[in-house]
Amino acid sequence: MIPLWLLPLLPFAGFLLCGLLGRRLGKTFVTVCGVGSVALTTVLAYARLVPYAAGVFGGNAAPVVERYGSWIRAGNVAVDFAMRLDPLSALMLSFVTFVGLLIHVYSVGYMHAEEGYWRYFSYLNLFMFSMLTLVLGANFLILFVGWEGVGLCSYLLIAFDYQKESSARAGRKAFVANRVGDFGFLIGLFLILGLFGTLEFDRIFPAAAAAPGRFAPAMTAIALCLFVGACGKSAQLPLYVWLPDAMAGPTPVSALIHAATMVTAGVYVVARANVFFRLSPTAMAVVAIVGGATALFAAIIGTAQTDIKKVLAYSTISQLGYMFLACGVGAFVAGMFHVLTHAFFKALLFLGSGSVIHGMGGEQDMRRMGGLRRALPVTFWTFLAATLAIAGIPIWAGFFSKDEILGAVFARNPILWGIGFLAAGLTSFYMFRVVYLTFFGTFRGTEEEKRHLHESPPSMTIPLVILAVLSTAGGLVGLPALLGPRANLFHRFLDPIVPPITGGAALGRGAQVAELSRGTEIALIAASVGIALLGWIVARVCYSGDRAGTIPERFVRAFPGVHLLVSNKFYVDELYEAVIYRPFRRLSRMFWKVVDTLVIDGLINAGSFLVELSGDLLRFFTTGNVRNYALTFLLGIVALLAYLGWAPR
Amino acid sequence: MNAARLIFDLAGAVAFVFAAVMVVHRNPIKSLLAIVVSFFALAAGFVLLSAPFLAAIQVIVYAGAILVLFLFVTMLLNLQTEEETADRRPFQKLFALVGIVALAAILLSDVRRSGEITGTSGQPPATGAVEPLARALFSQAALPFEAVSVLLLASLTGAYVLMRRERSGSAAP
Amino acid sequence: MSAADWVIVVLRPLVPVLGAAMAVPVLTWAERRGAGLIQDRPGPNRVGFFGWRAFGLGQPLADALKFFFKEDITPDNADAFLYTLAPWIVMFSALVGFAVIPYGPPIPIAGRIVPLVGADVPIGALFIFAMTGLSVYGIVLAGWSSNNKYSLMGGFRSAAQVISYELAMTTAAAGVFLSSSSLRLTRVVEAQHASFLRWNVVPQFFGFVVFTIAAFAETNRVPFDLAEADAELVGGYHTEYSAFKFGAFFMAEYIAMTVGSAFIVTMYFGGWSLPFFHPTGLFGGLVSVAVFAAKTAFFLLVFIWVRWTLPRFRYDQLMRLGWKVLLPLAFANLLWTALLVRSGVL
Amino acid sequence: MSVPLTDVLVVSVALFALGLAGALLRRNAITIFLSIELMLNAANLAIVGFGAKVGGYQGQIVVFFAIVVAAAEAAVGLAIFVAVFRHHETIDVNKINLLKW
Repeated sequence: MIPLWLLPLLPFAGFLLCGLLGRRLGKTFVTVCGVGSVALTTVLAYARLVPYAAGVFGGNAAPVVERYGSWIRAGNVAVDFAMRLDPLSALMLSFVTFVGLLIHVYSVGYMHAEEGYWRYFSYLNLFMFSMLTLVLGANFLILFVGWEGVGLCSYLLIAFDYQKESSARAGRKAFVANRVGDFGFLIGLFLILGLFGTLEFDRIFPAAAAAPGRFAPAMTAIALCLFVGACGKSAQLPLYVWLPDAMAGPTPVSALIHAATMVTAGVYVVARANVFFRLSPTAMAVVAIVGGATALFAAIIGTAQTDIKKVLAYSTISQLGYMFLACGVGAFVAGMFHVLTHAFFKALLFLGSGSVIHGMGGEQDMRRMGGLRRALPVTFWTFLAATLAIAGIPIWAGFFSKDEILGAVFARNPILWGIGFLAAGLTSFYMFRVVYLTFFGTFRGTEEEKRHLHESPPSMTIPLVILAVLSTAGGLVGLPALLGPRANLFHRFLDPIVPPITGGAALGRGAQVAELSRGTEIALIAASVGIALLGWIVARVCYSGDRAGTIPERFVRAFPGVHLLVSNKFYVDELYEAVIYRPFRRLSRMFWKVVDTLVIDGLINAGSFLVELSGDLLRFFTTGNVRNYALTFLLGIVALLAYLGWAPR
Repeated sequence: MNAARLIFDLAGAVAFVFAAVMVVHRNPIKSLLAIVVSFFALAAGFVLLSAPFLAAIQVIVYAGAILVLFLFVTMLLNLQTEEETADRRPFQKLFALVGIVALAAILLSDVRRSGEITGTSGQPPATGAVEPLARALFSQAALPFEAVSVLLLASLTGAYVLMRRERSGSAAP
Repeated sequence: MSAADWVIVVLRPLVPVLGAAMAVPVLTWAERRGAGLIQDRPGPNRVGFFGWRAFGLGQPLADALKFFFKEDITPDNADAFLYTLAPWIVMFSALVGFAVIPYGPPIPIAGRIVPLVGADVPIGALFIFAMTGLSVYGIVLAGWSSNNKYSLMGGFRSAAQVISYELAMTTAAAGVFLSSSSLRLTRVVEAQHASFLRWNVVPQFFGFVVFTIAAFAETNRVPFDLAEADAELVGGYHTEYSAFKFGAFFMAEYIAMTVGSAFIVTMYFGGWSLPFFHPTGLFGGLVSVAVFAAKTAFFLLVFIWVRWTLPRFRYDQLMRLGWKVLLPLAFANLLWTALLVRSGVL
Repeated sequence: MSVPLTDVLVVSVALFALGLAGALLRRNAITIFLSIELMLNAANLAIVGFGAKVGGYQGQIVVFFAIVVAAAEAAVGLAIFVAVFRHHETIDVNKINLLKW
């Protein structure tokens, strides 16, 4: 039996080796250590996972908790070093290690010319350590350690090119936005600690589930606090602003951290704490509304971006919105399913875009691309597979997960479904827009770029192919319920830990996921397939063929305001700047100039002035003449004796 | 008026007179000799207070060693009569005199109450017996005795270091 | 107290002091004759009494007359008061030491038991140390007040020497006090009464050696006469002195010799006592005094013998001997004595 | 036959006042030092007087240690004087103000 602690510690060892020795020992060493540690982790993780999954399907889904010792023992509060393997963490573990490994391999090719190769891999390994800690932690504190660790790695990797001002700014922005979320998360943890006296999953969740009446009032606060943290980490409204900027980091980082793994940590936490969320209809509603709004909002912005990675970033935000939408209507399993499929196709999209950028020599603007499918065939076909998956075309992975979410949402609230439905169409549109702009038509870049165009090395294309296969076939683990009650392996795996919502106890109006009729379900599937195809066709019309680009141009001319608004991302950054940054800055300035300089410094200066003044006065007694000193001494003694003599005894 | 008191008062008077000479005399060597006499008188006073050992120590250590050292240094530095320089701090004298008079007055006013003191710790010392003193010194006060021996060593070293630059014939006592 | 008592009280210290003073002329003669003997020359042998030469015994009287009648010079820039005071300090400190040395056993006189000691004070030995220590003042002041650099240097040398050797001397003496468990000199003598083996010179031979050498040094005599080393300092502290003031220094030296000898005898050679011979009564007392005088005389002869035999130390040799040889030896002796006392041998 | 404590204390106070006067009014460092020694002796006298009145040897032991400490103090103090004199060619305390600001 492989101990769970070994899984995070292997990448940590890789981090130490690469970070401390990598610079001197060269790239081969870094490659071996950085990739090898993650490969070993993956192998060991699967060696542990496969028997466990078999056990779960065999009906034994009891979580495994390994305790290694005590961390905090203070009064009633107790926190252990403990790791937990249950279906939820097993799911996360499976794709975090696997996708992580693929991206490590991909990075070997992508980063080969990079100066900070050793630094990159040490950060990446540290990220793997943190992510595995987050996933495997058996209590909220261990989880929080991983949570902060991935935040740190995210910051380090976004600002990897730290000599570039924009990268450094983006890193800072990500860090600060995450701080806001983490603050809420931390308050949530304190509330849990105050309420339960512990942070262990296997004690708080059963306790909350056992006495819903007792804990329900506090649950709204706890759940919303946790959700604030999730919003920061998973880039939801209103804290999403950091994720588009995070594209300043290397593309494999975007794939790994800002698409496949870290940003889904928020969804993971919500699913992990599903017991809490279920107890609070308010929190659930907030989650659903925020998720839906984000999904649509980000999709709209995505349609007007010209930077290939920015499109993908908004796409990620939008898809994360879907996941929260699912969680918000109680379809936690569907949300996690989307996490899984999204991990495959979004990682693939990013890696594909990375391959494109690699081939273009660093160019990211789609307006300067075009017709790349002949130069980059593997990239094109894999990218296309991922696009089909995200667009929700049947057979591909995204279809199953998105369809399940939309079905669940429809059962809960048709308005939310409408939002999700619209977002699905937009997703299909902007993704095919990317495909057409990038791979079809004629090349719009410079001659030099054209000569430079080349397919990526095998270390990059092999992960692409593997991910393409998974994006295509990965959805089969979650076949729709209408193919039979036991067809959905995914539900069978996760239901023990995230039981489906039955009855209307928790949800306000008694809406129930499983109660859709077959007819409604088929209709919903047809509708979502239809809107996906519609988006594809619109994109085809707008961006392909002889008249490519004329329709969007006409649209822009007709509605200049809309275009301006969307292409400038609804001016959210500017809004934040005006509403938050500037007042905050002014306040800080006030604190600096008035409170600090005048009041605090003034007090200190006044104190020192008093000391100086008294020193100036007293130094007349410091004559340097011992007889004067002796005289002072004598007068003091006389005074003392006089006091003692006259004082009442 | 018994004989011991008479002799003591006489010795006290001698001590006082020569101490006054010491304070007043402008020649440091004469001052020094005056205080030697004063200390001799004090030693006589010690004898009358049943402390003959202290009297001997007073003469041997104070007069015989410490003041010889003073004499040495005074001669070594060849200090002559104190020259008259204008005192820049005229209040020094005034305040000093006031302070001294006040202190003496306070102390003398307390001397009147000295009769309240009565013997508490057993037998008064047998006149002149040195043995019990030695016994007390080396048993009760053994620790301070060792401590002052360390102090002496330290001061010896300190004095040596301070004086080292020049080879003078003097050695610390 | 009757008149007889008063007489006895006054006479008890006066007898030894006067005795010591009277011994001075004889000593000066003995010294010269001894020097002559050692250096194989006659020495003073002419001055006699009315034609009777008497081995030159008249010489001291002639010298005394000479001191009285020579011109008494006080240098112009000397500090007249201190210059005059100095020799008498030396004289006083030498003489007064005798007041506490027991020179005989208690004897019956006129129905009273009179102890033959000037004053049997409990700190007798310390008294002698205190008084001999005082002689430093005389010498230093003489040197300083003469306003003569040779004098001053002599004074300094003397002071440093006396202070240095006093340490070794008192430390050696501490062994004696340890074995007799008293500072009272009559007790010291009584403790050595029993046998020759109890004479302190036997168990504390090195103490005796240290004590004797230190006593020599205290008297500023050859080989420790650096304070007046005539080859280097003309005459040291008494360069400027003449006539009777010089005579005072001269006499003080011999008195100090006598006190030193008597002190050595008291400390290490049983004082007035003779083992196995304990005469009693007035006669016994007188015999004891004679024994004491004889022992003292022997050491006086040793003083003279050493003076005319050994060369003078160099100053650094003197200091090295005092601090690096005698003082450690004295401490070793003290430890040894403590061991003996602890083990019950003494 | 004993000395009354009052006499002892009066002598002690008188000597102490004299020493104080010397320490405060004289300018020669040696004289000042001597005055301090005088004050020390005045205190010693008072302690011995109290000791004789109270009985026991405590007072004498205290004074014994006081004298030893005085010896140490004198050795170091005089060494300082010599060192100061080497630098300043004087030990007039009015001319030595090393402790000045």
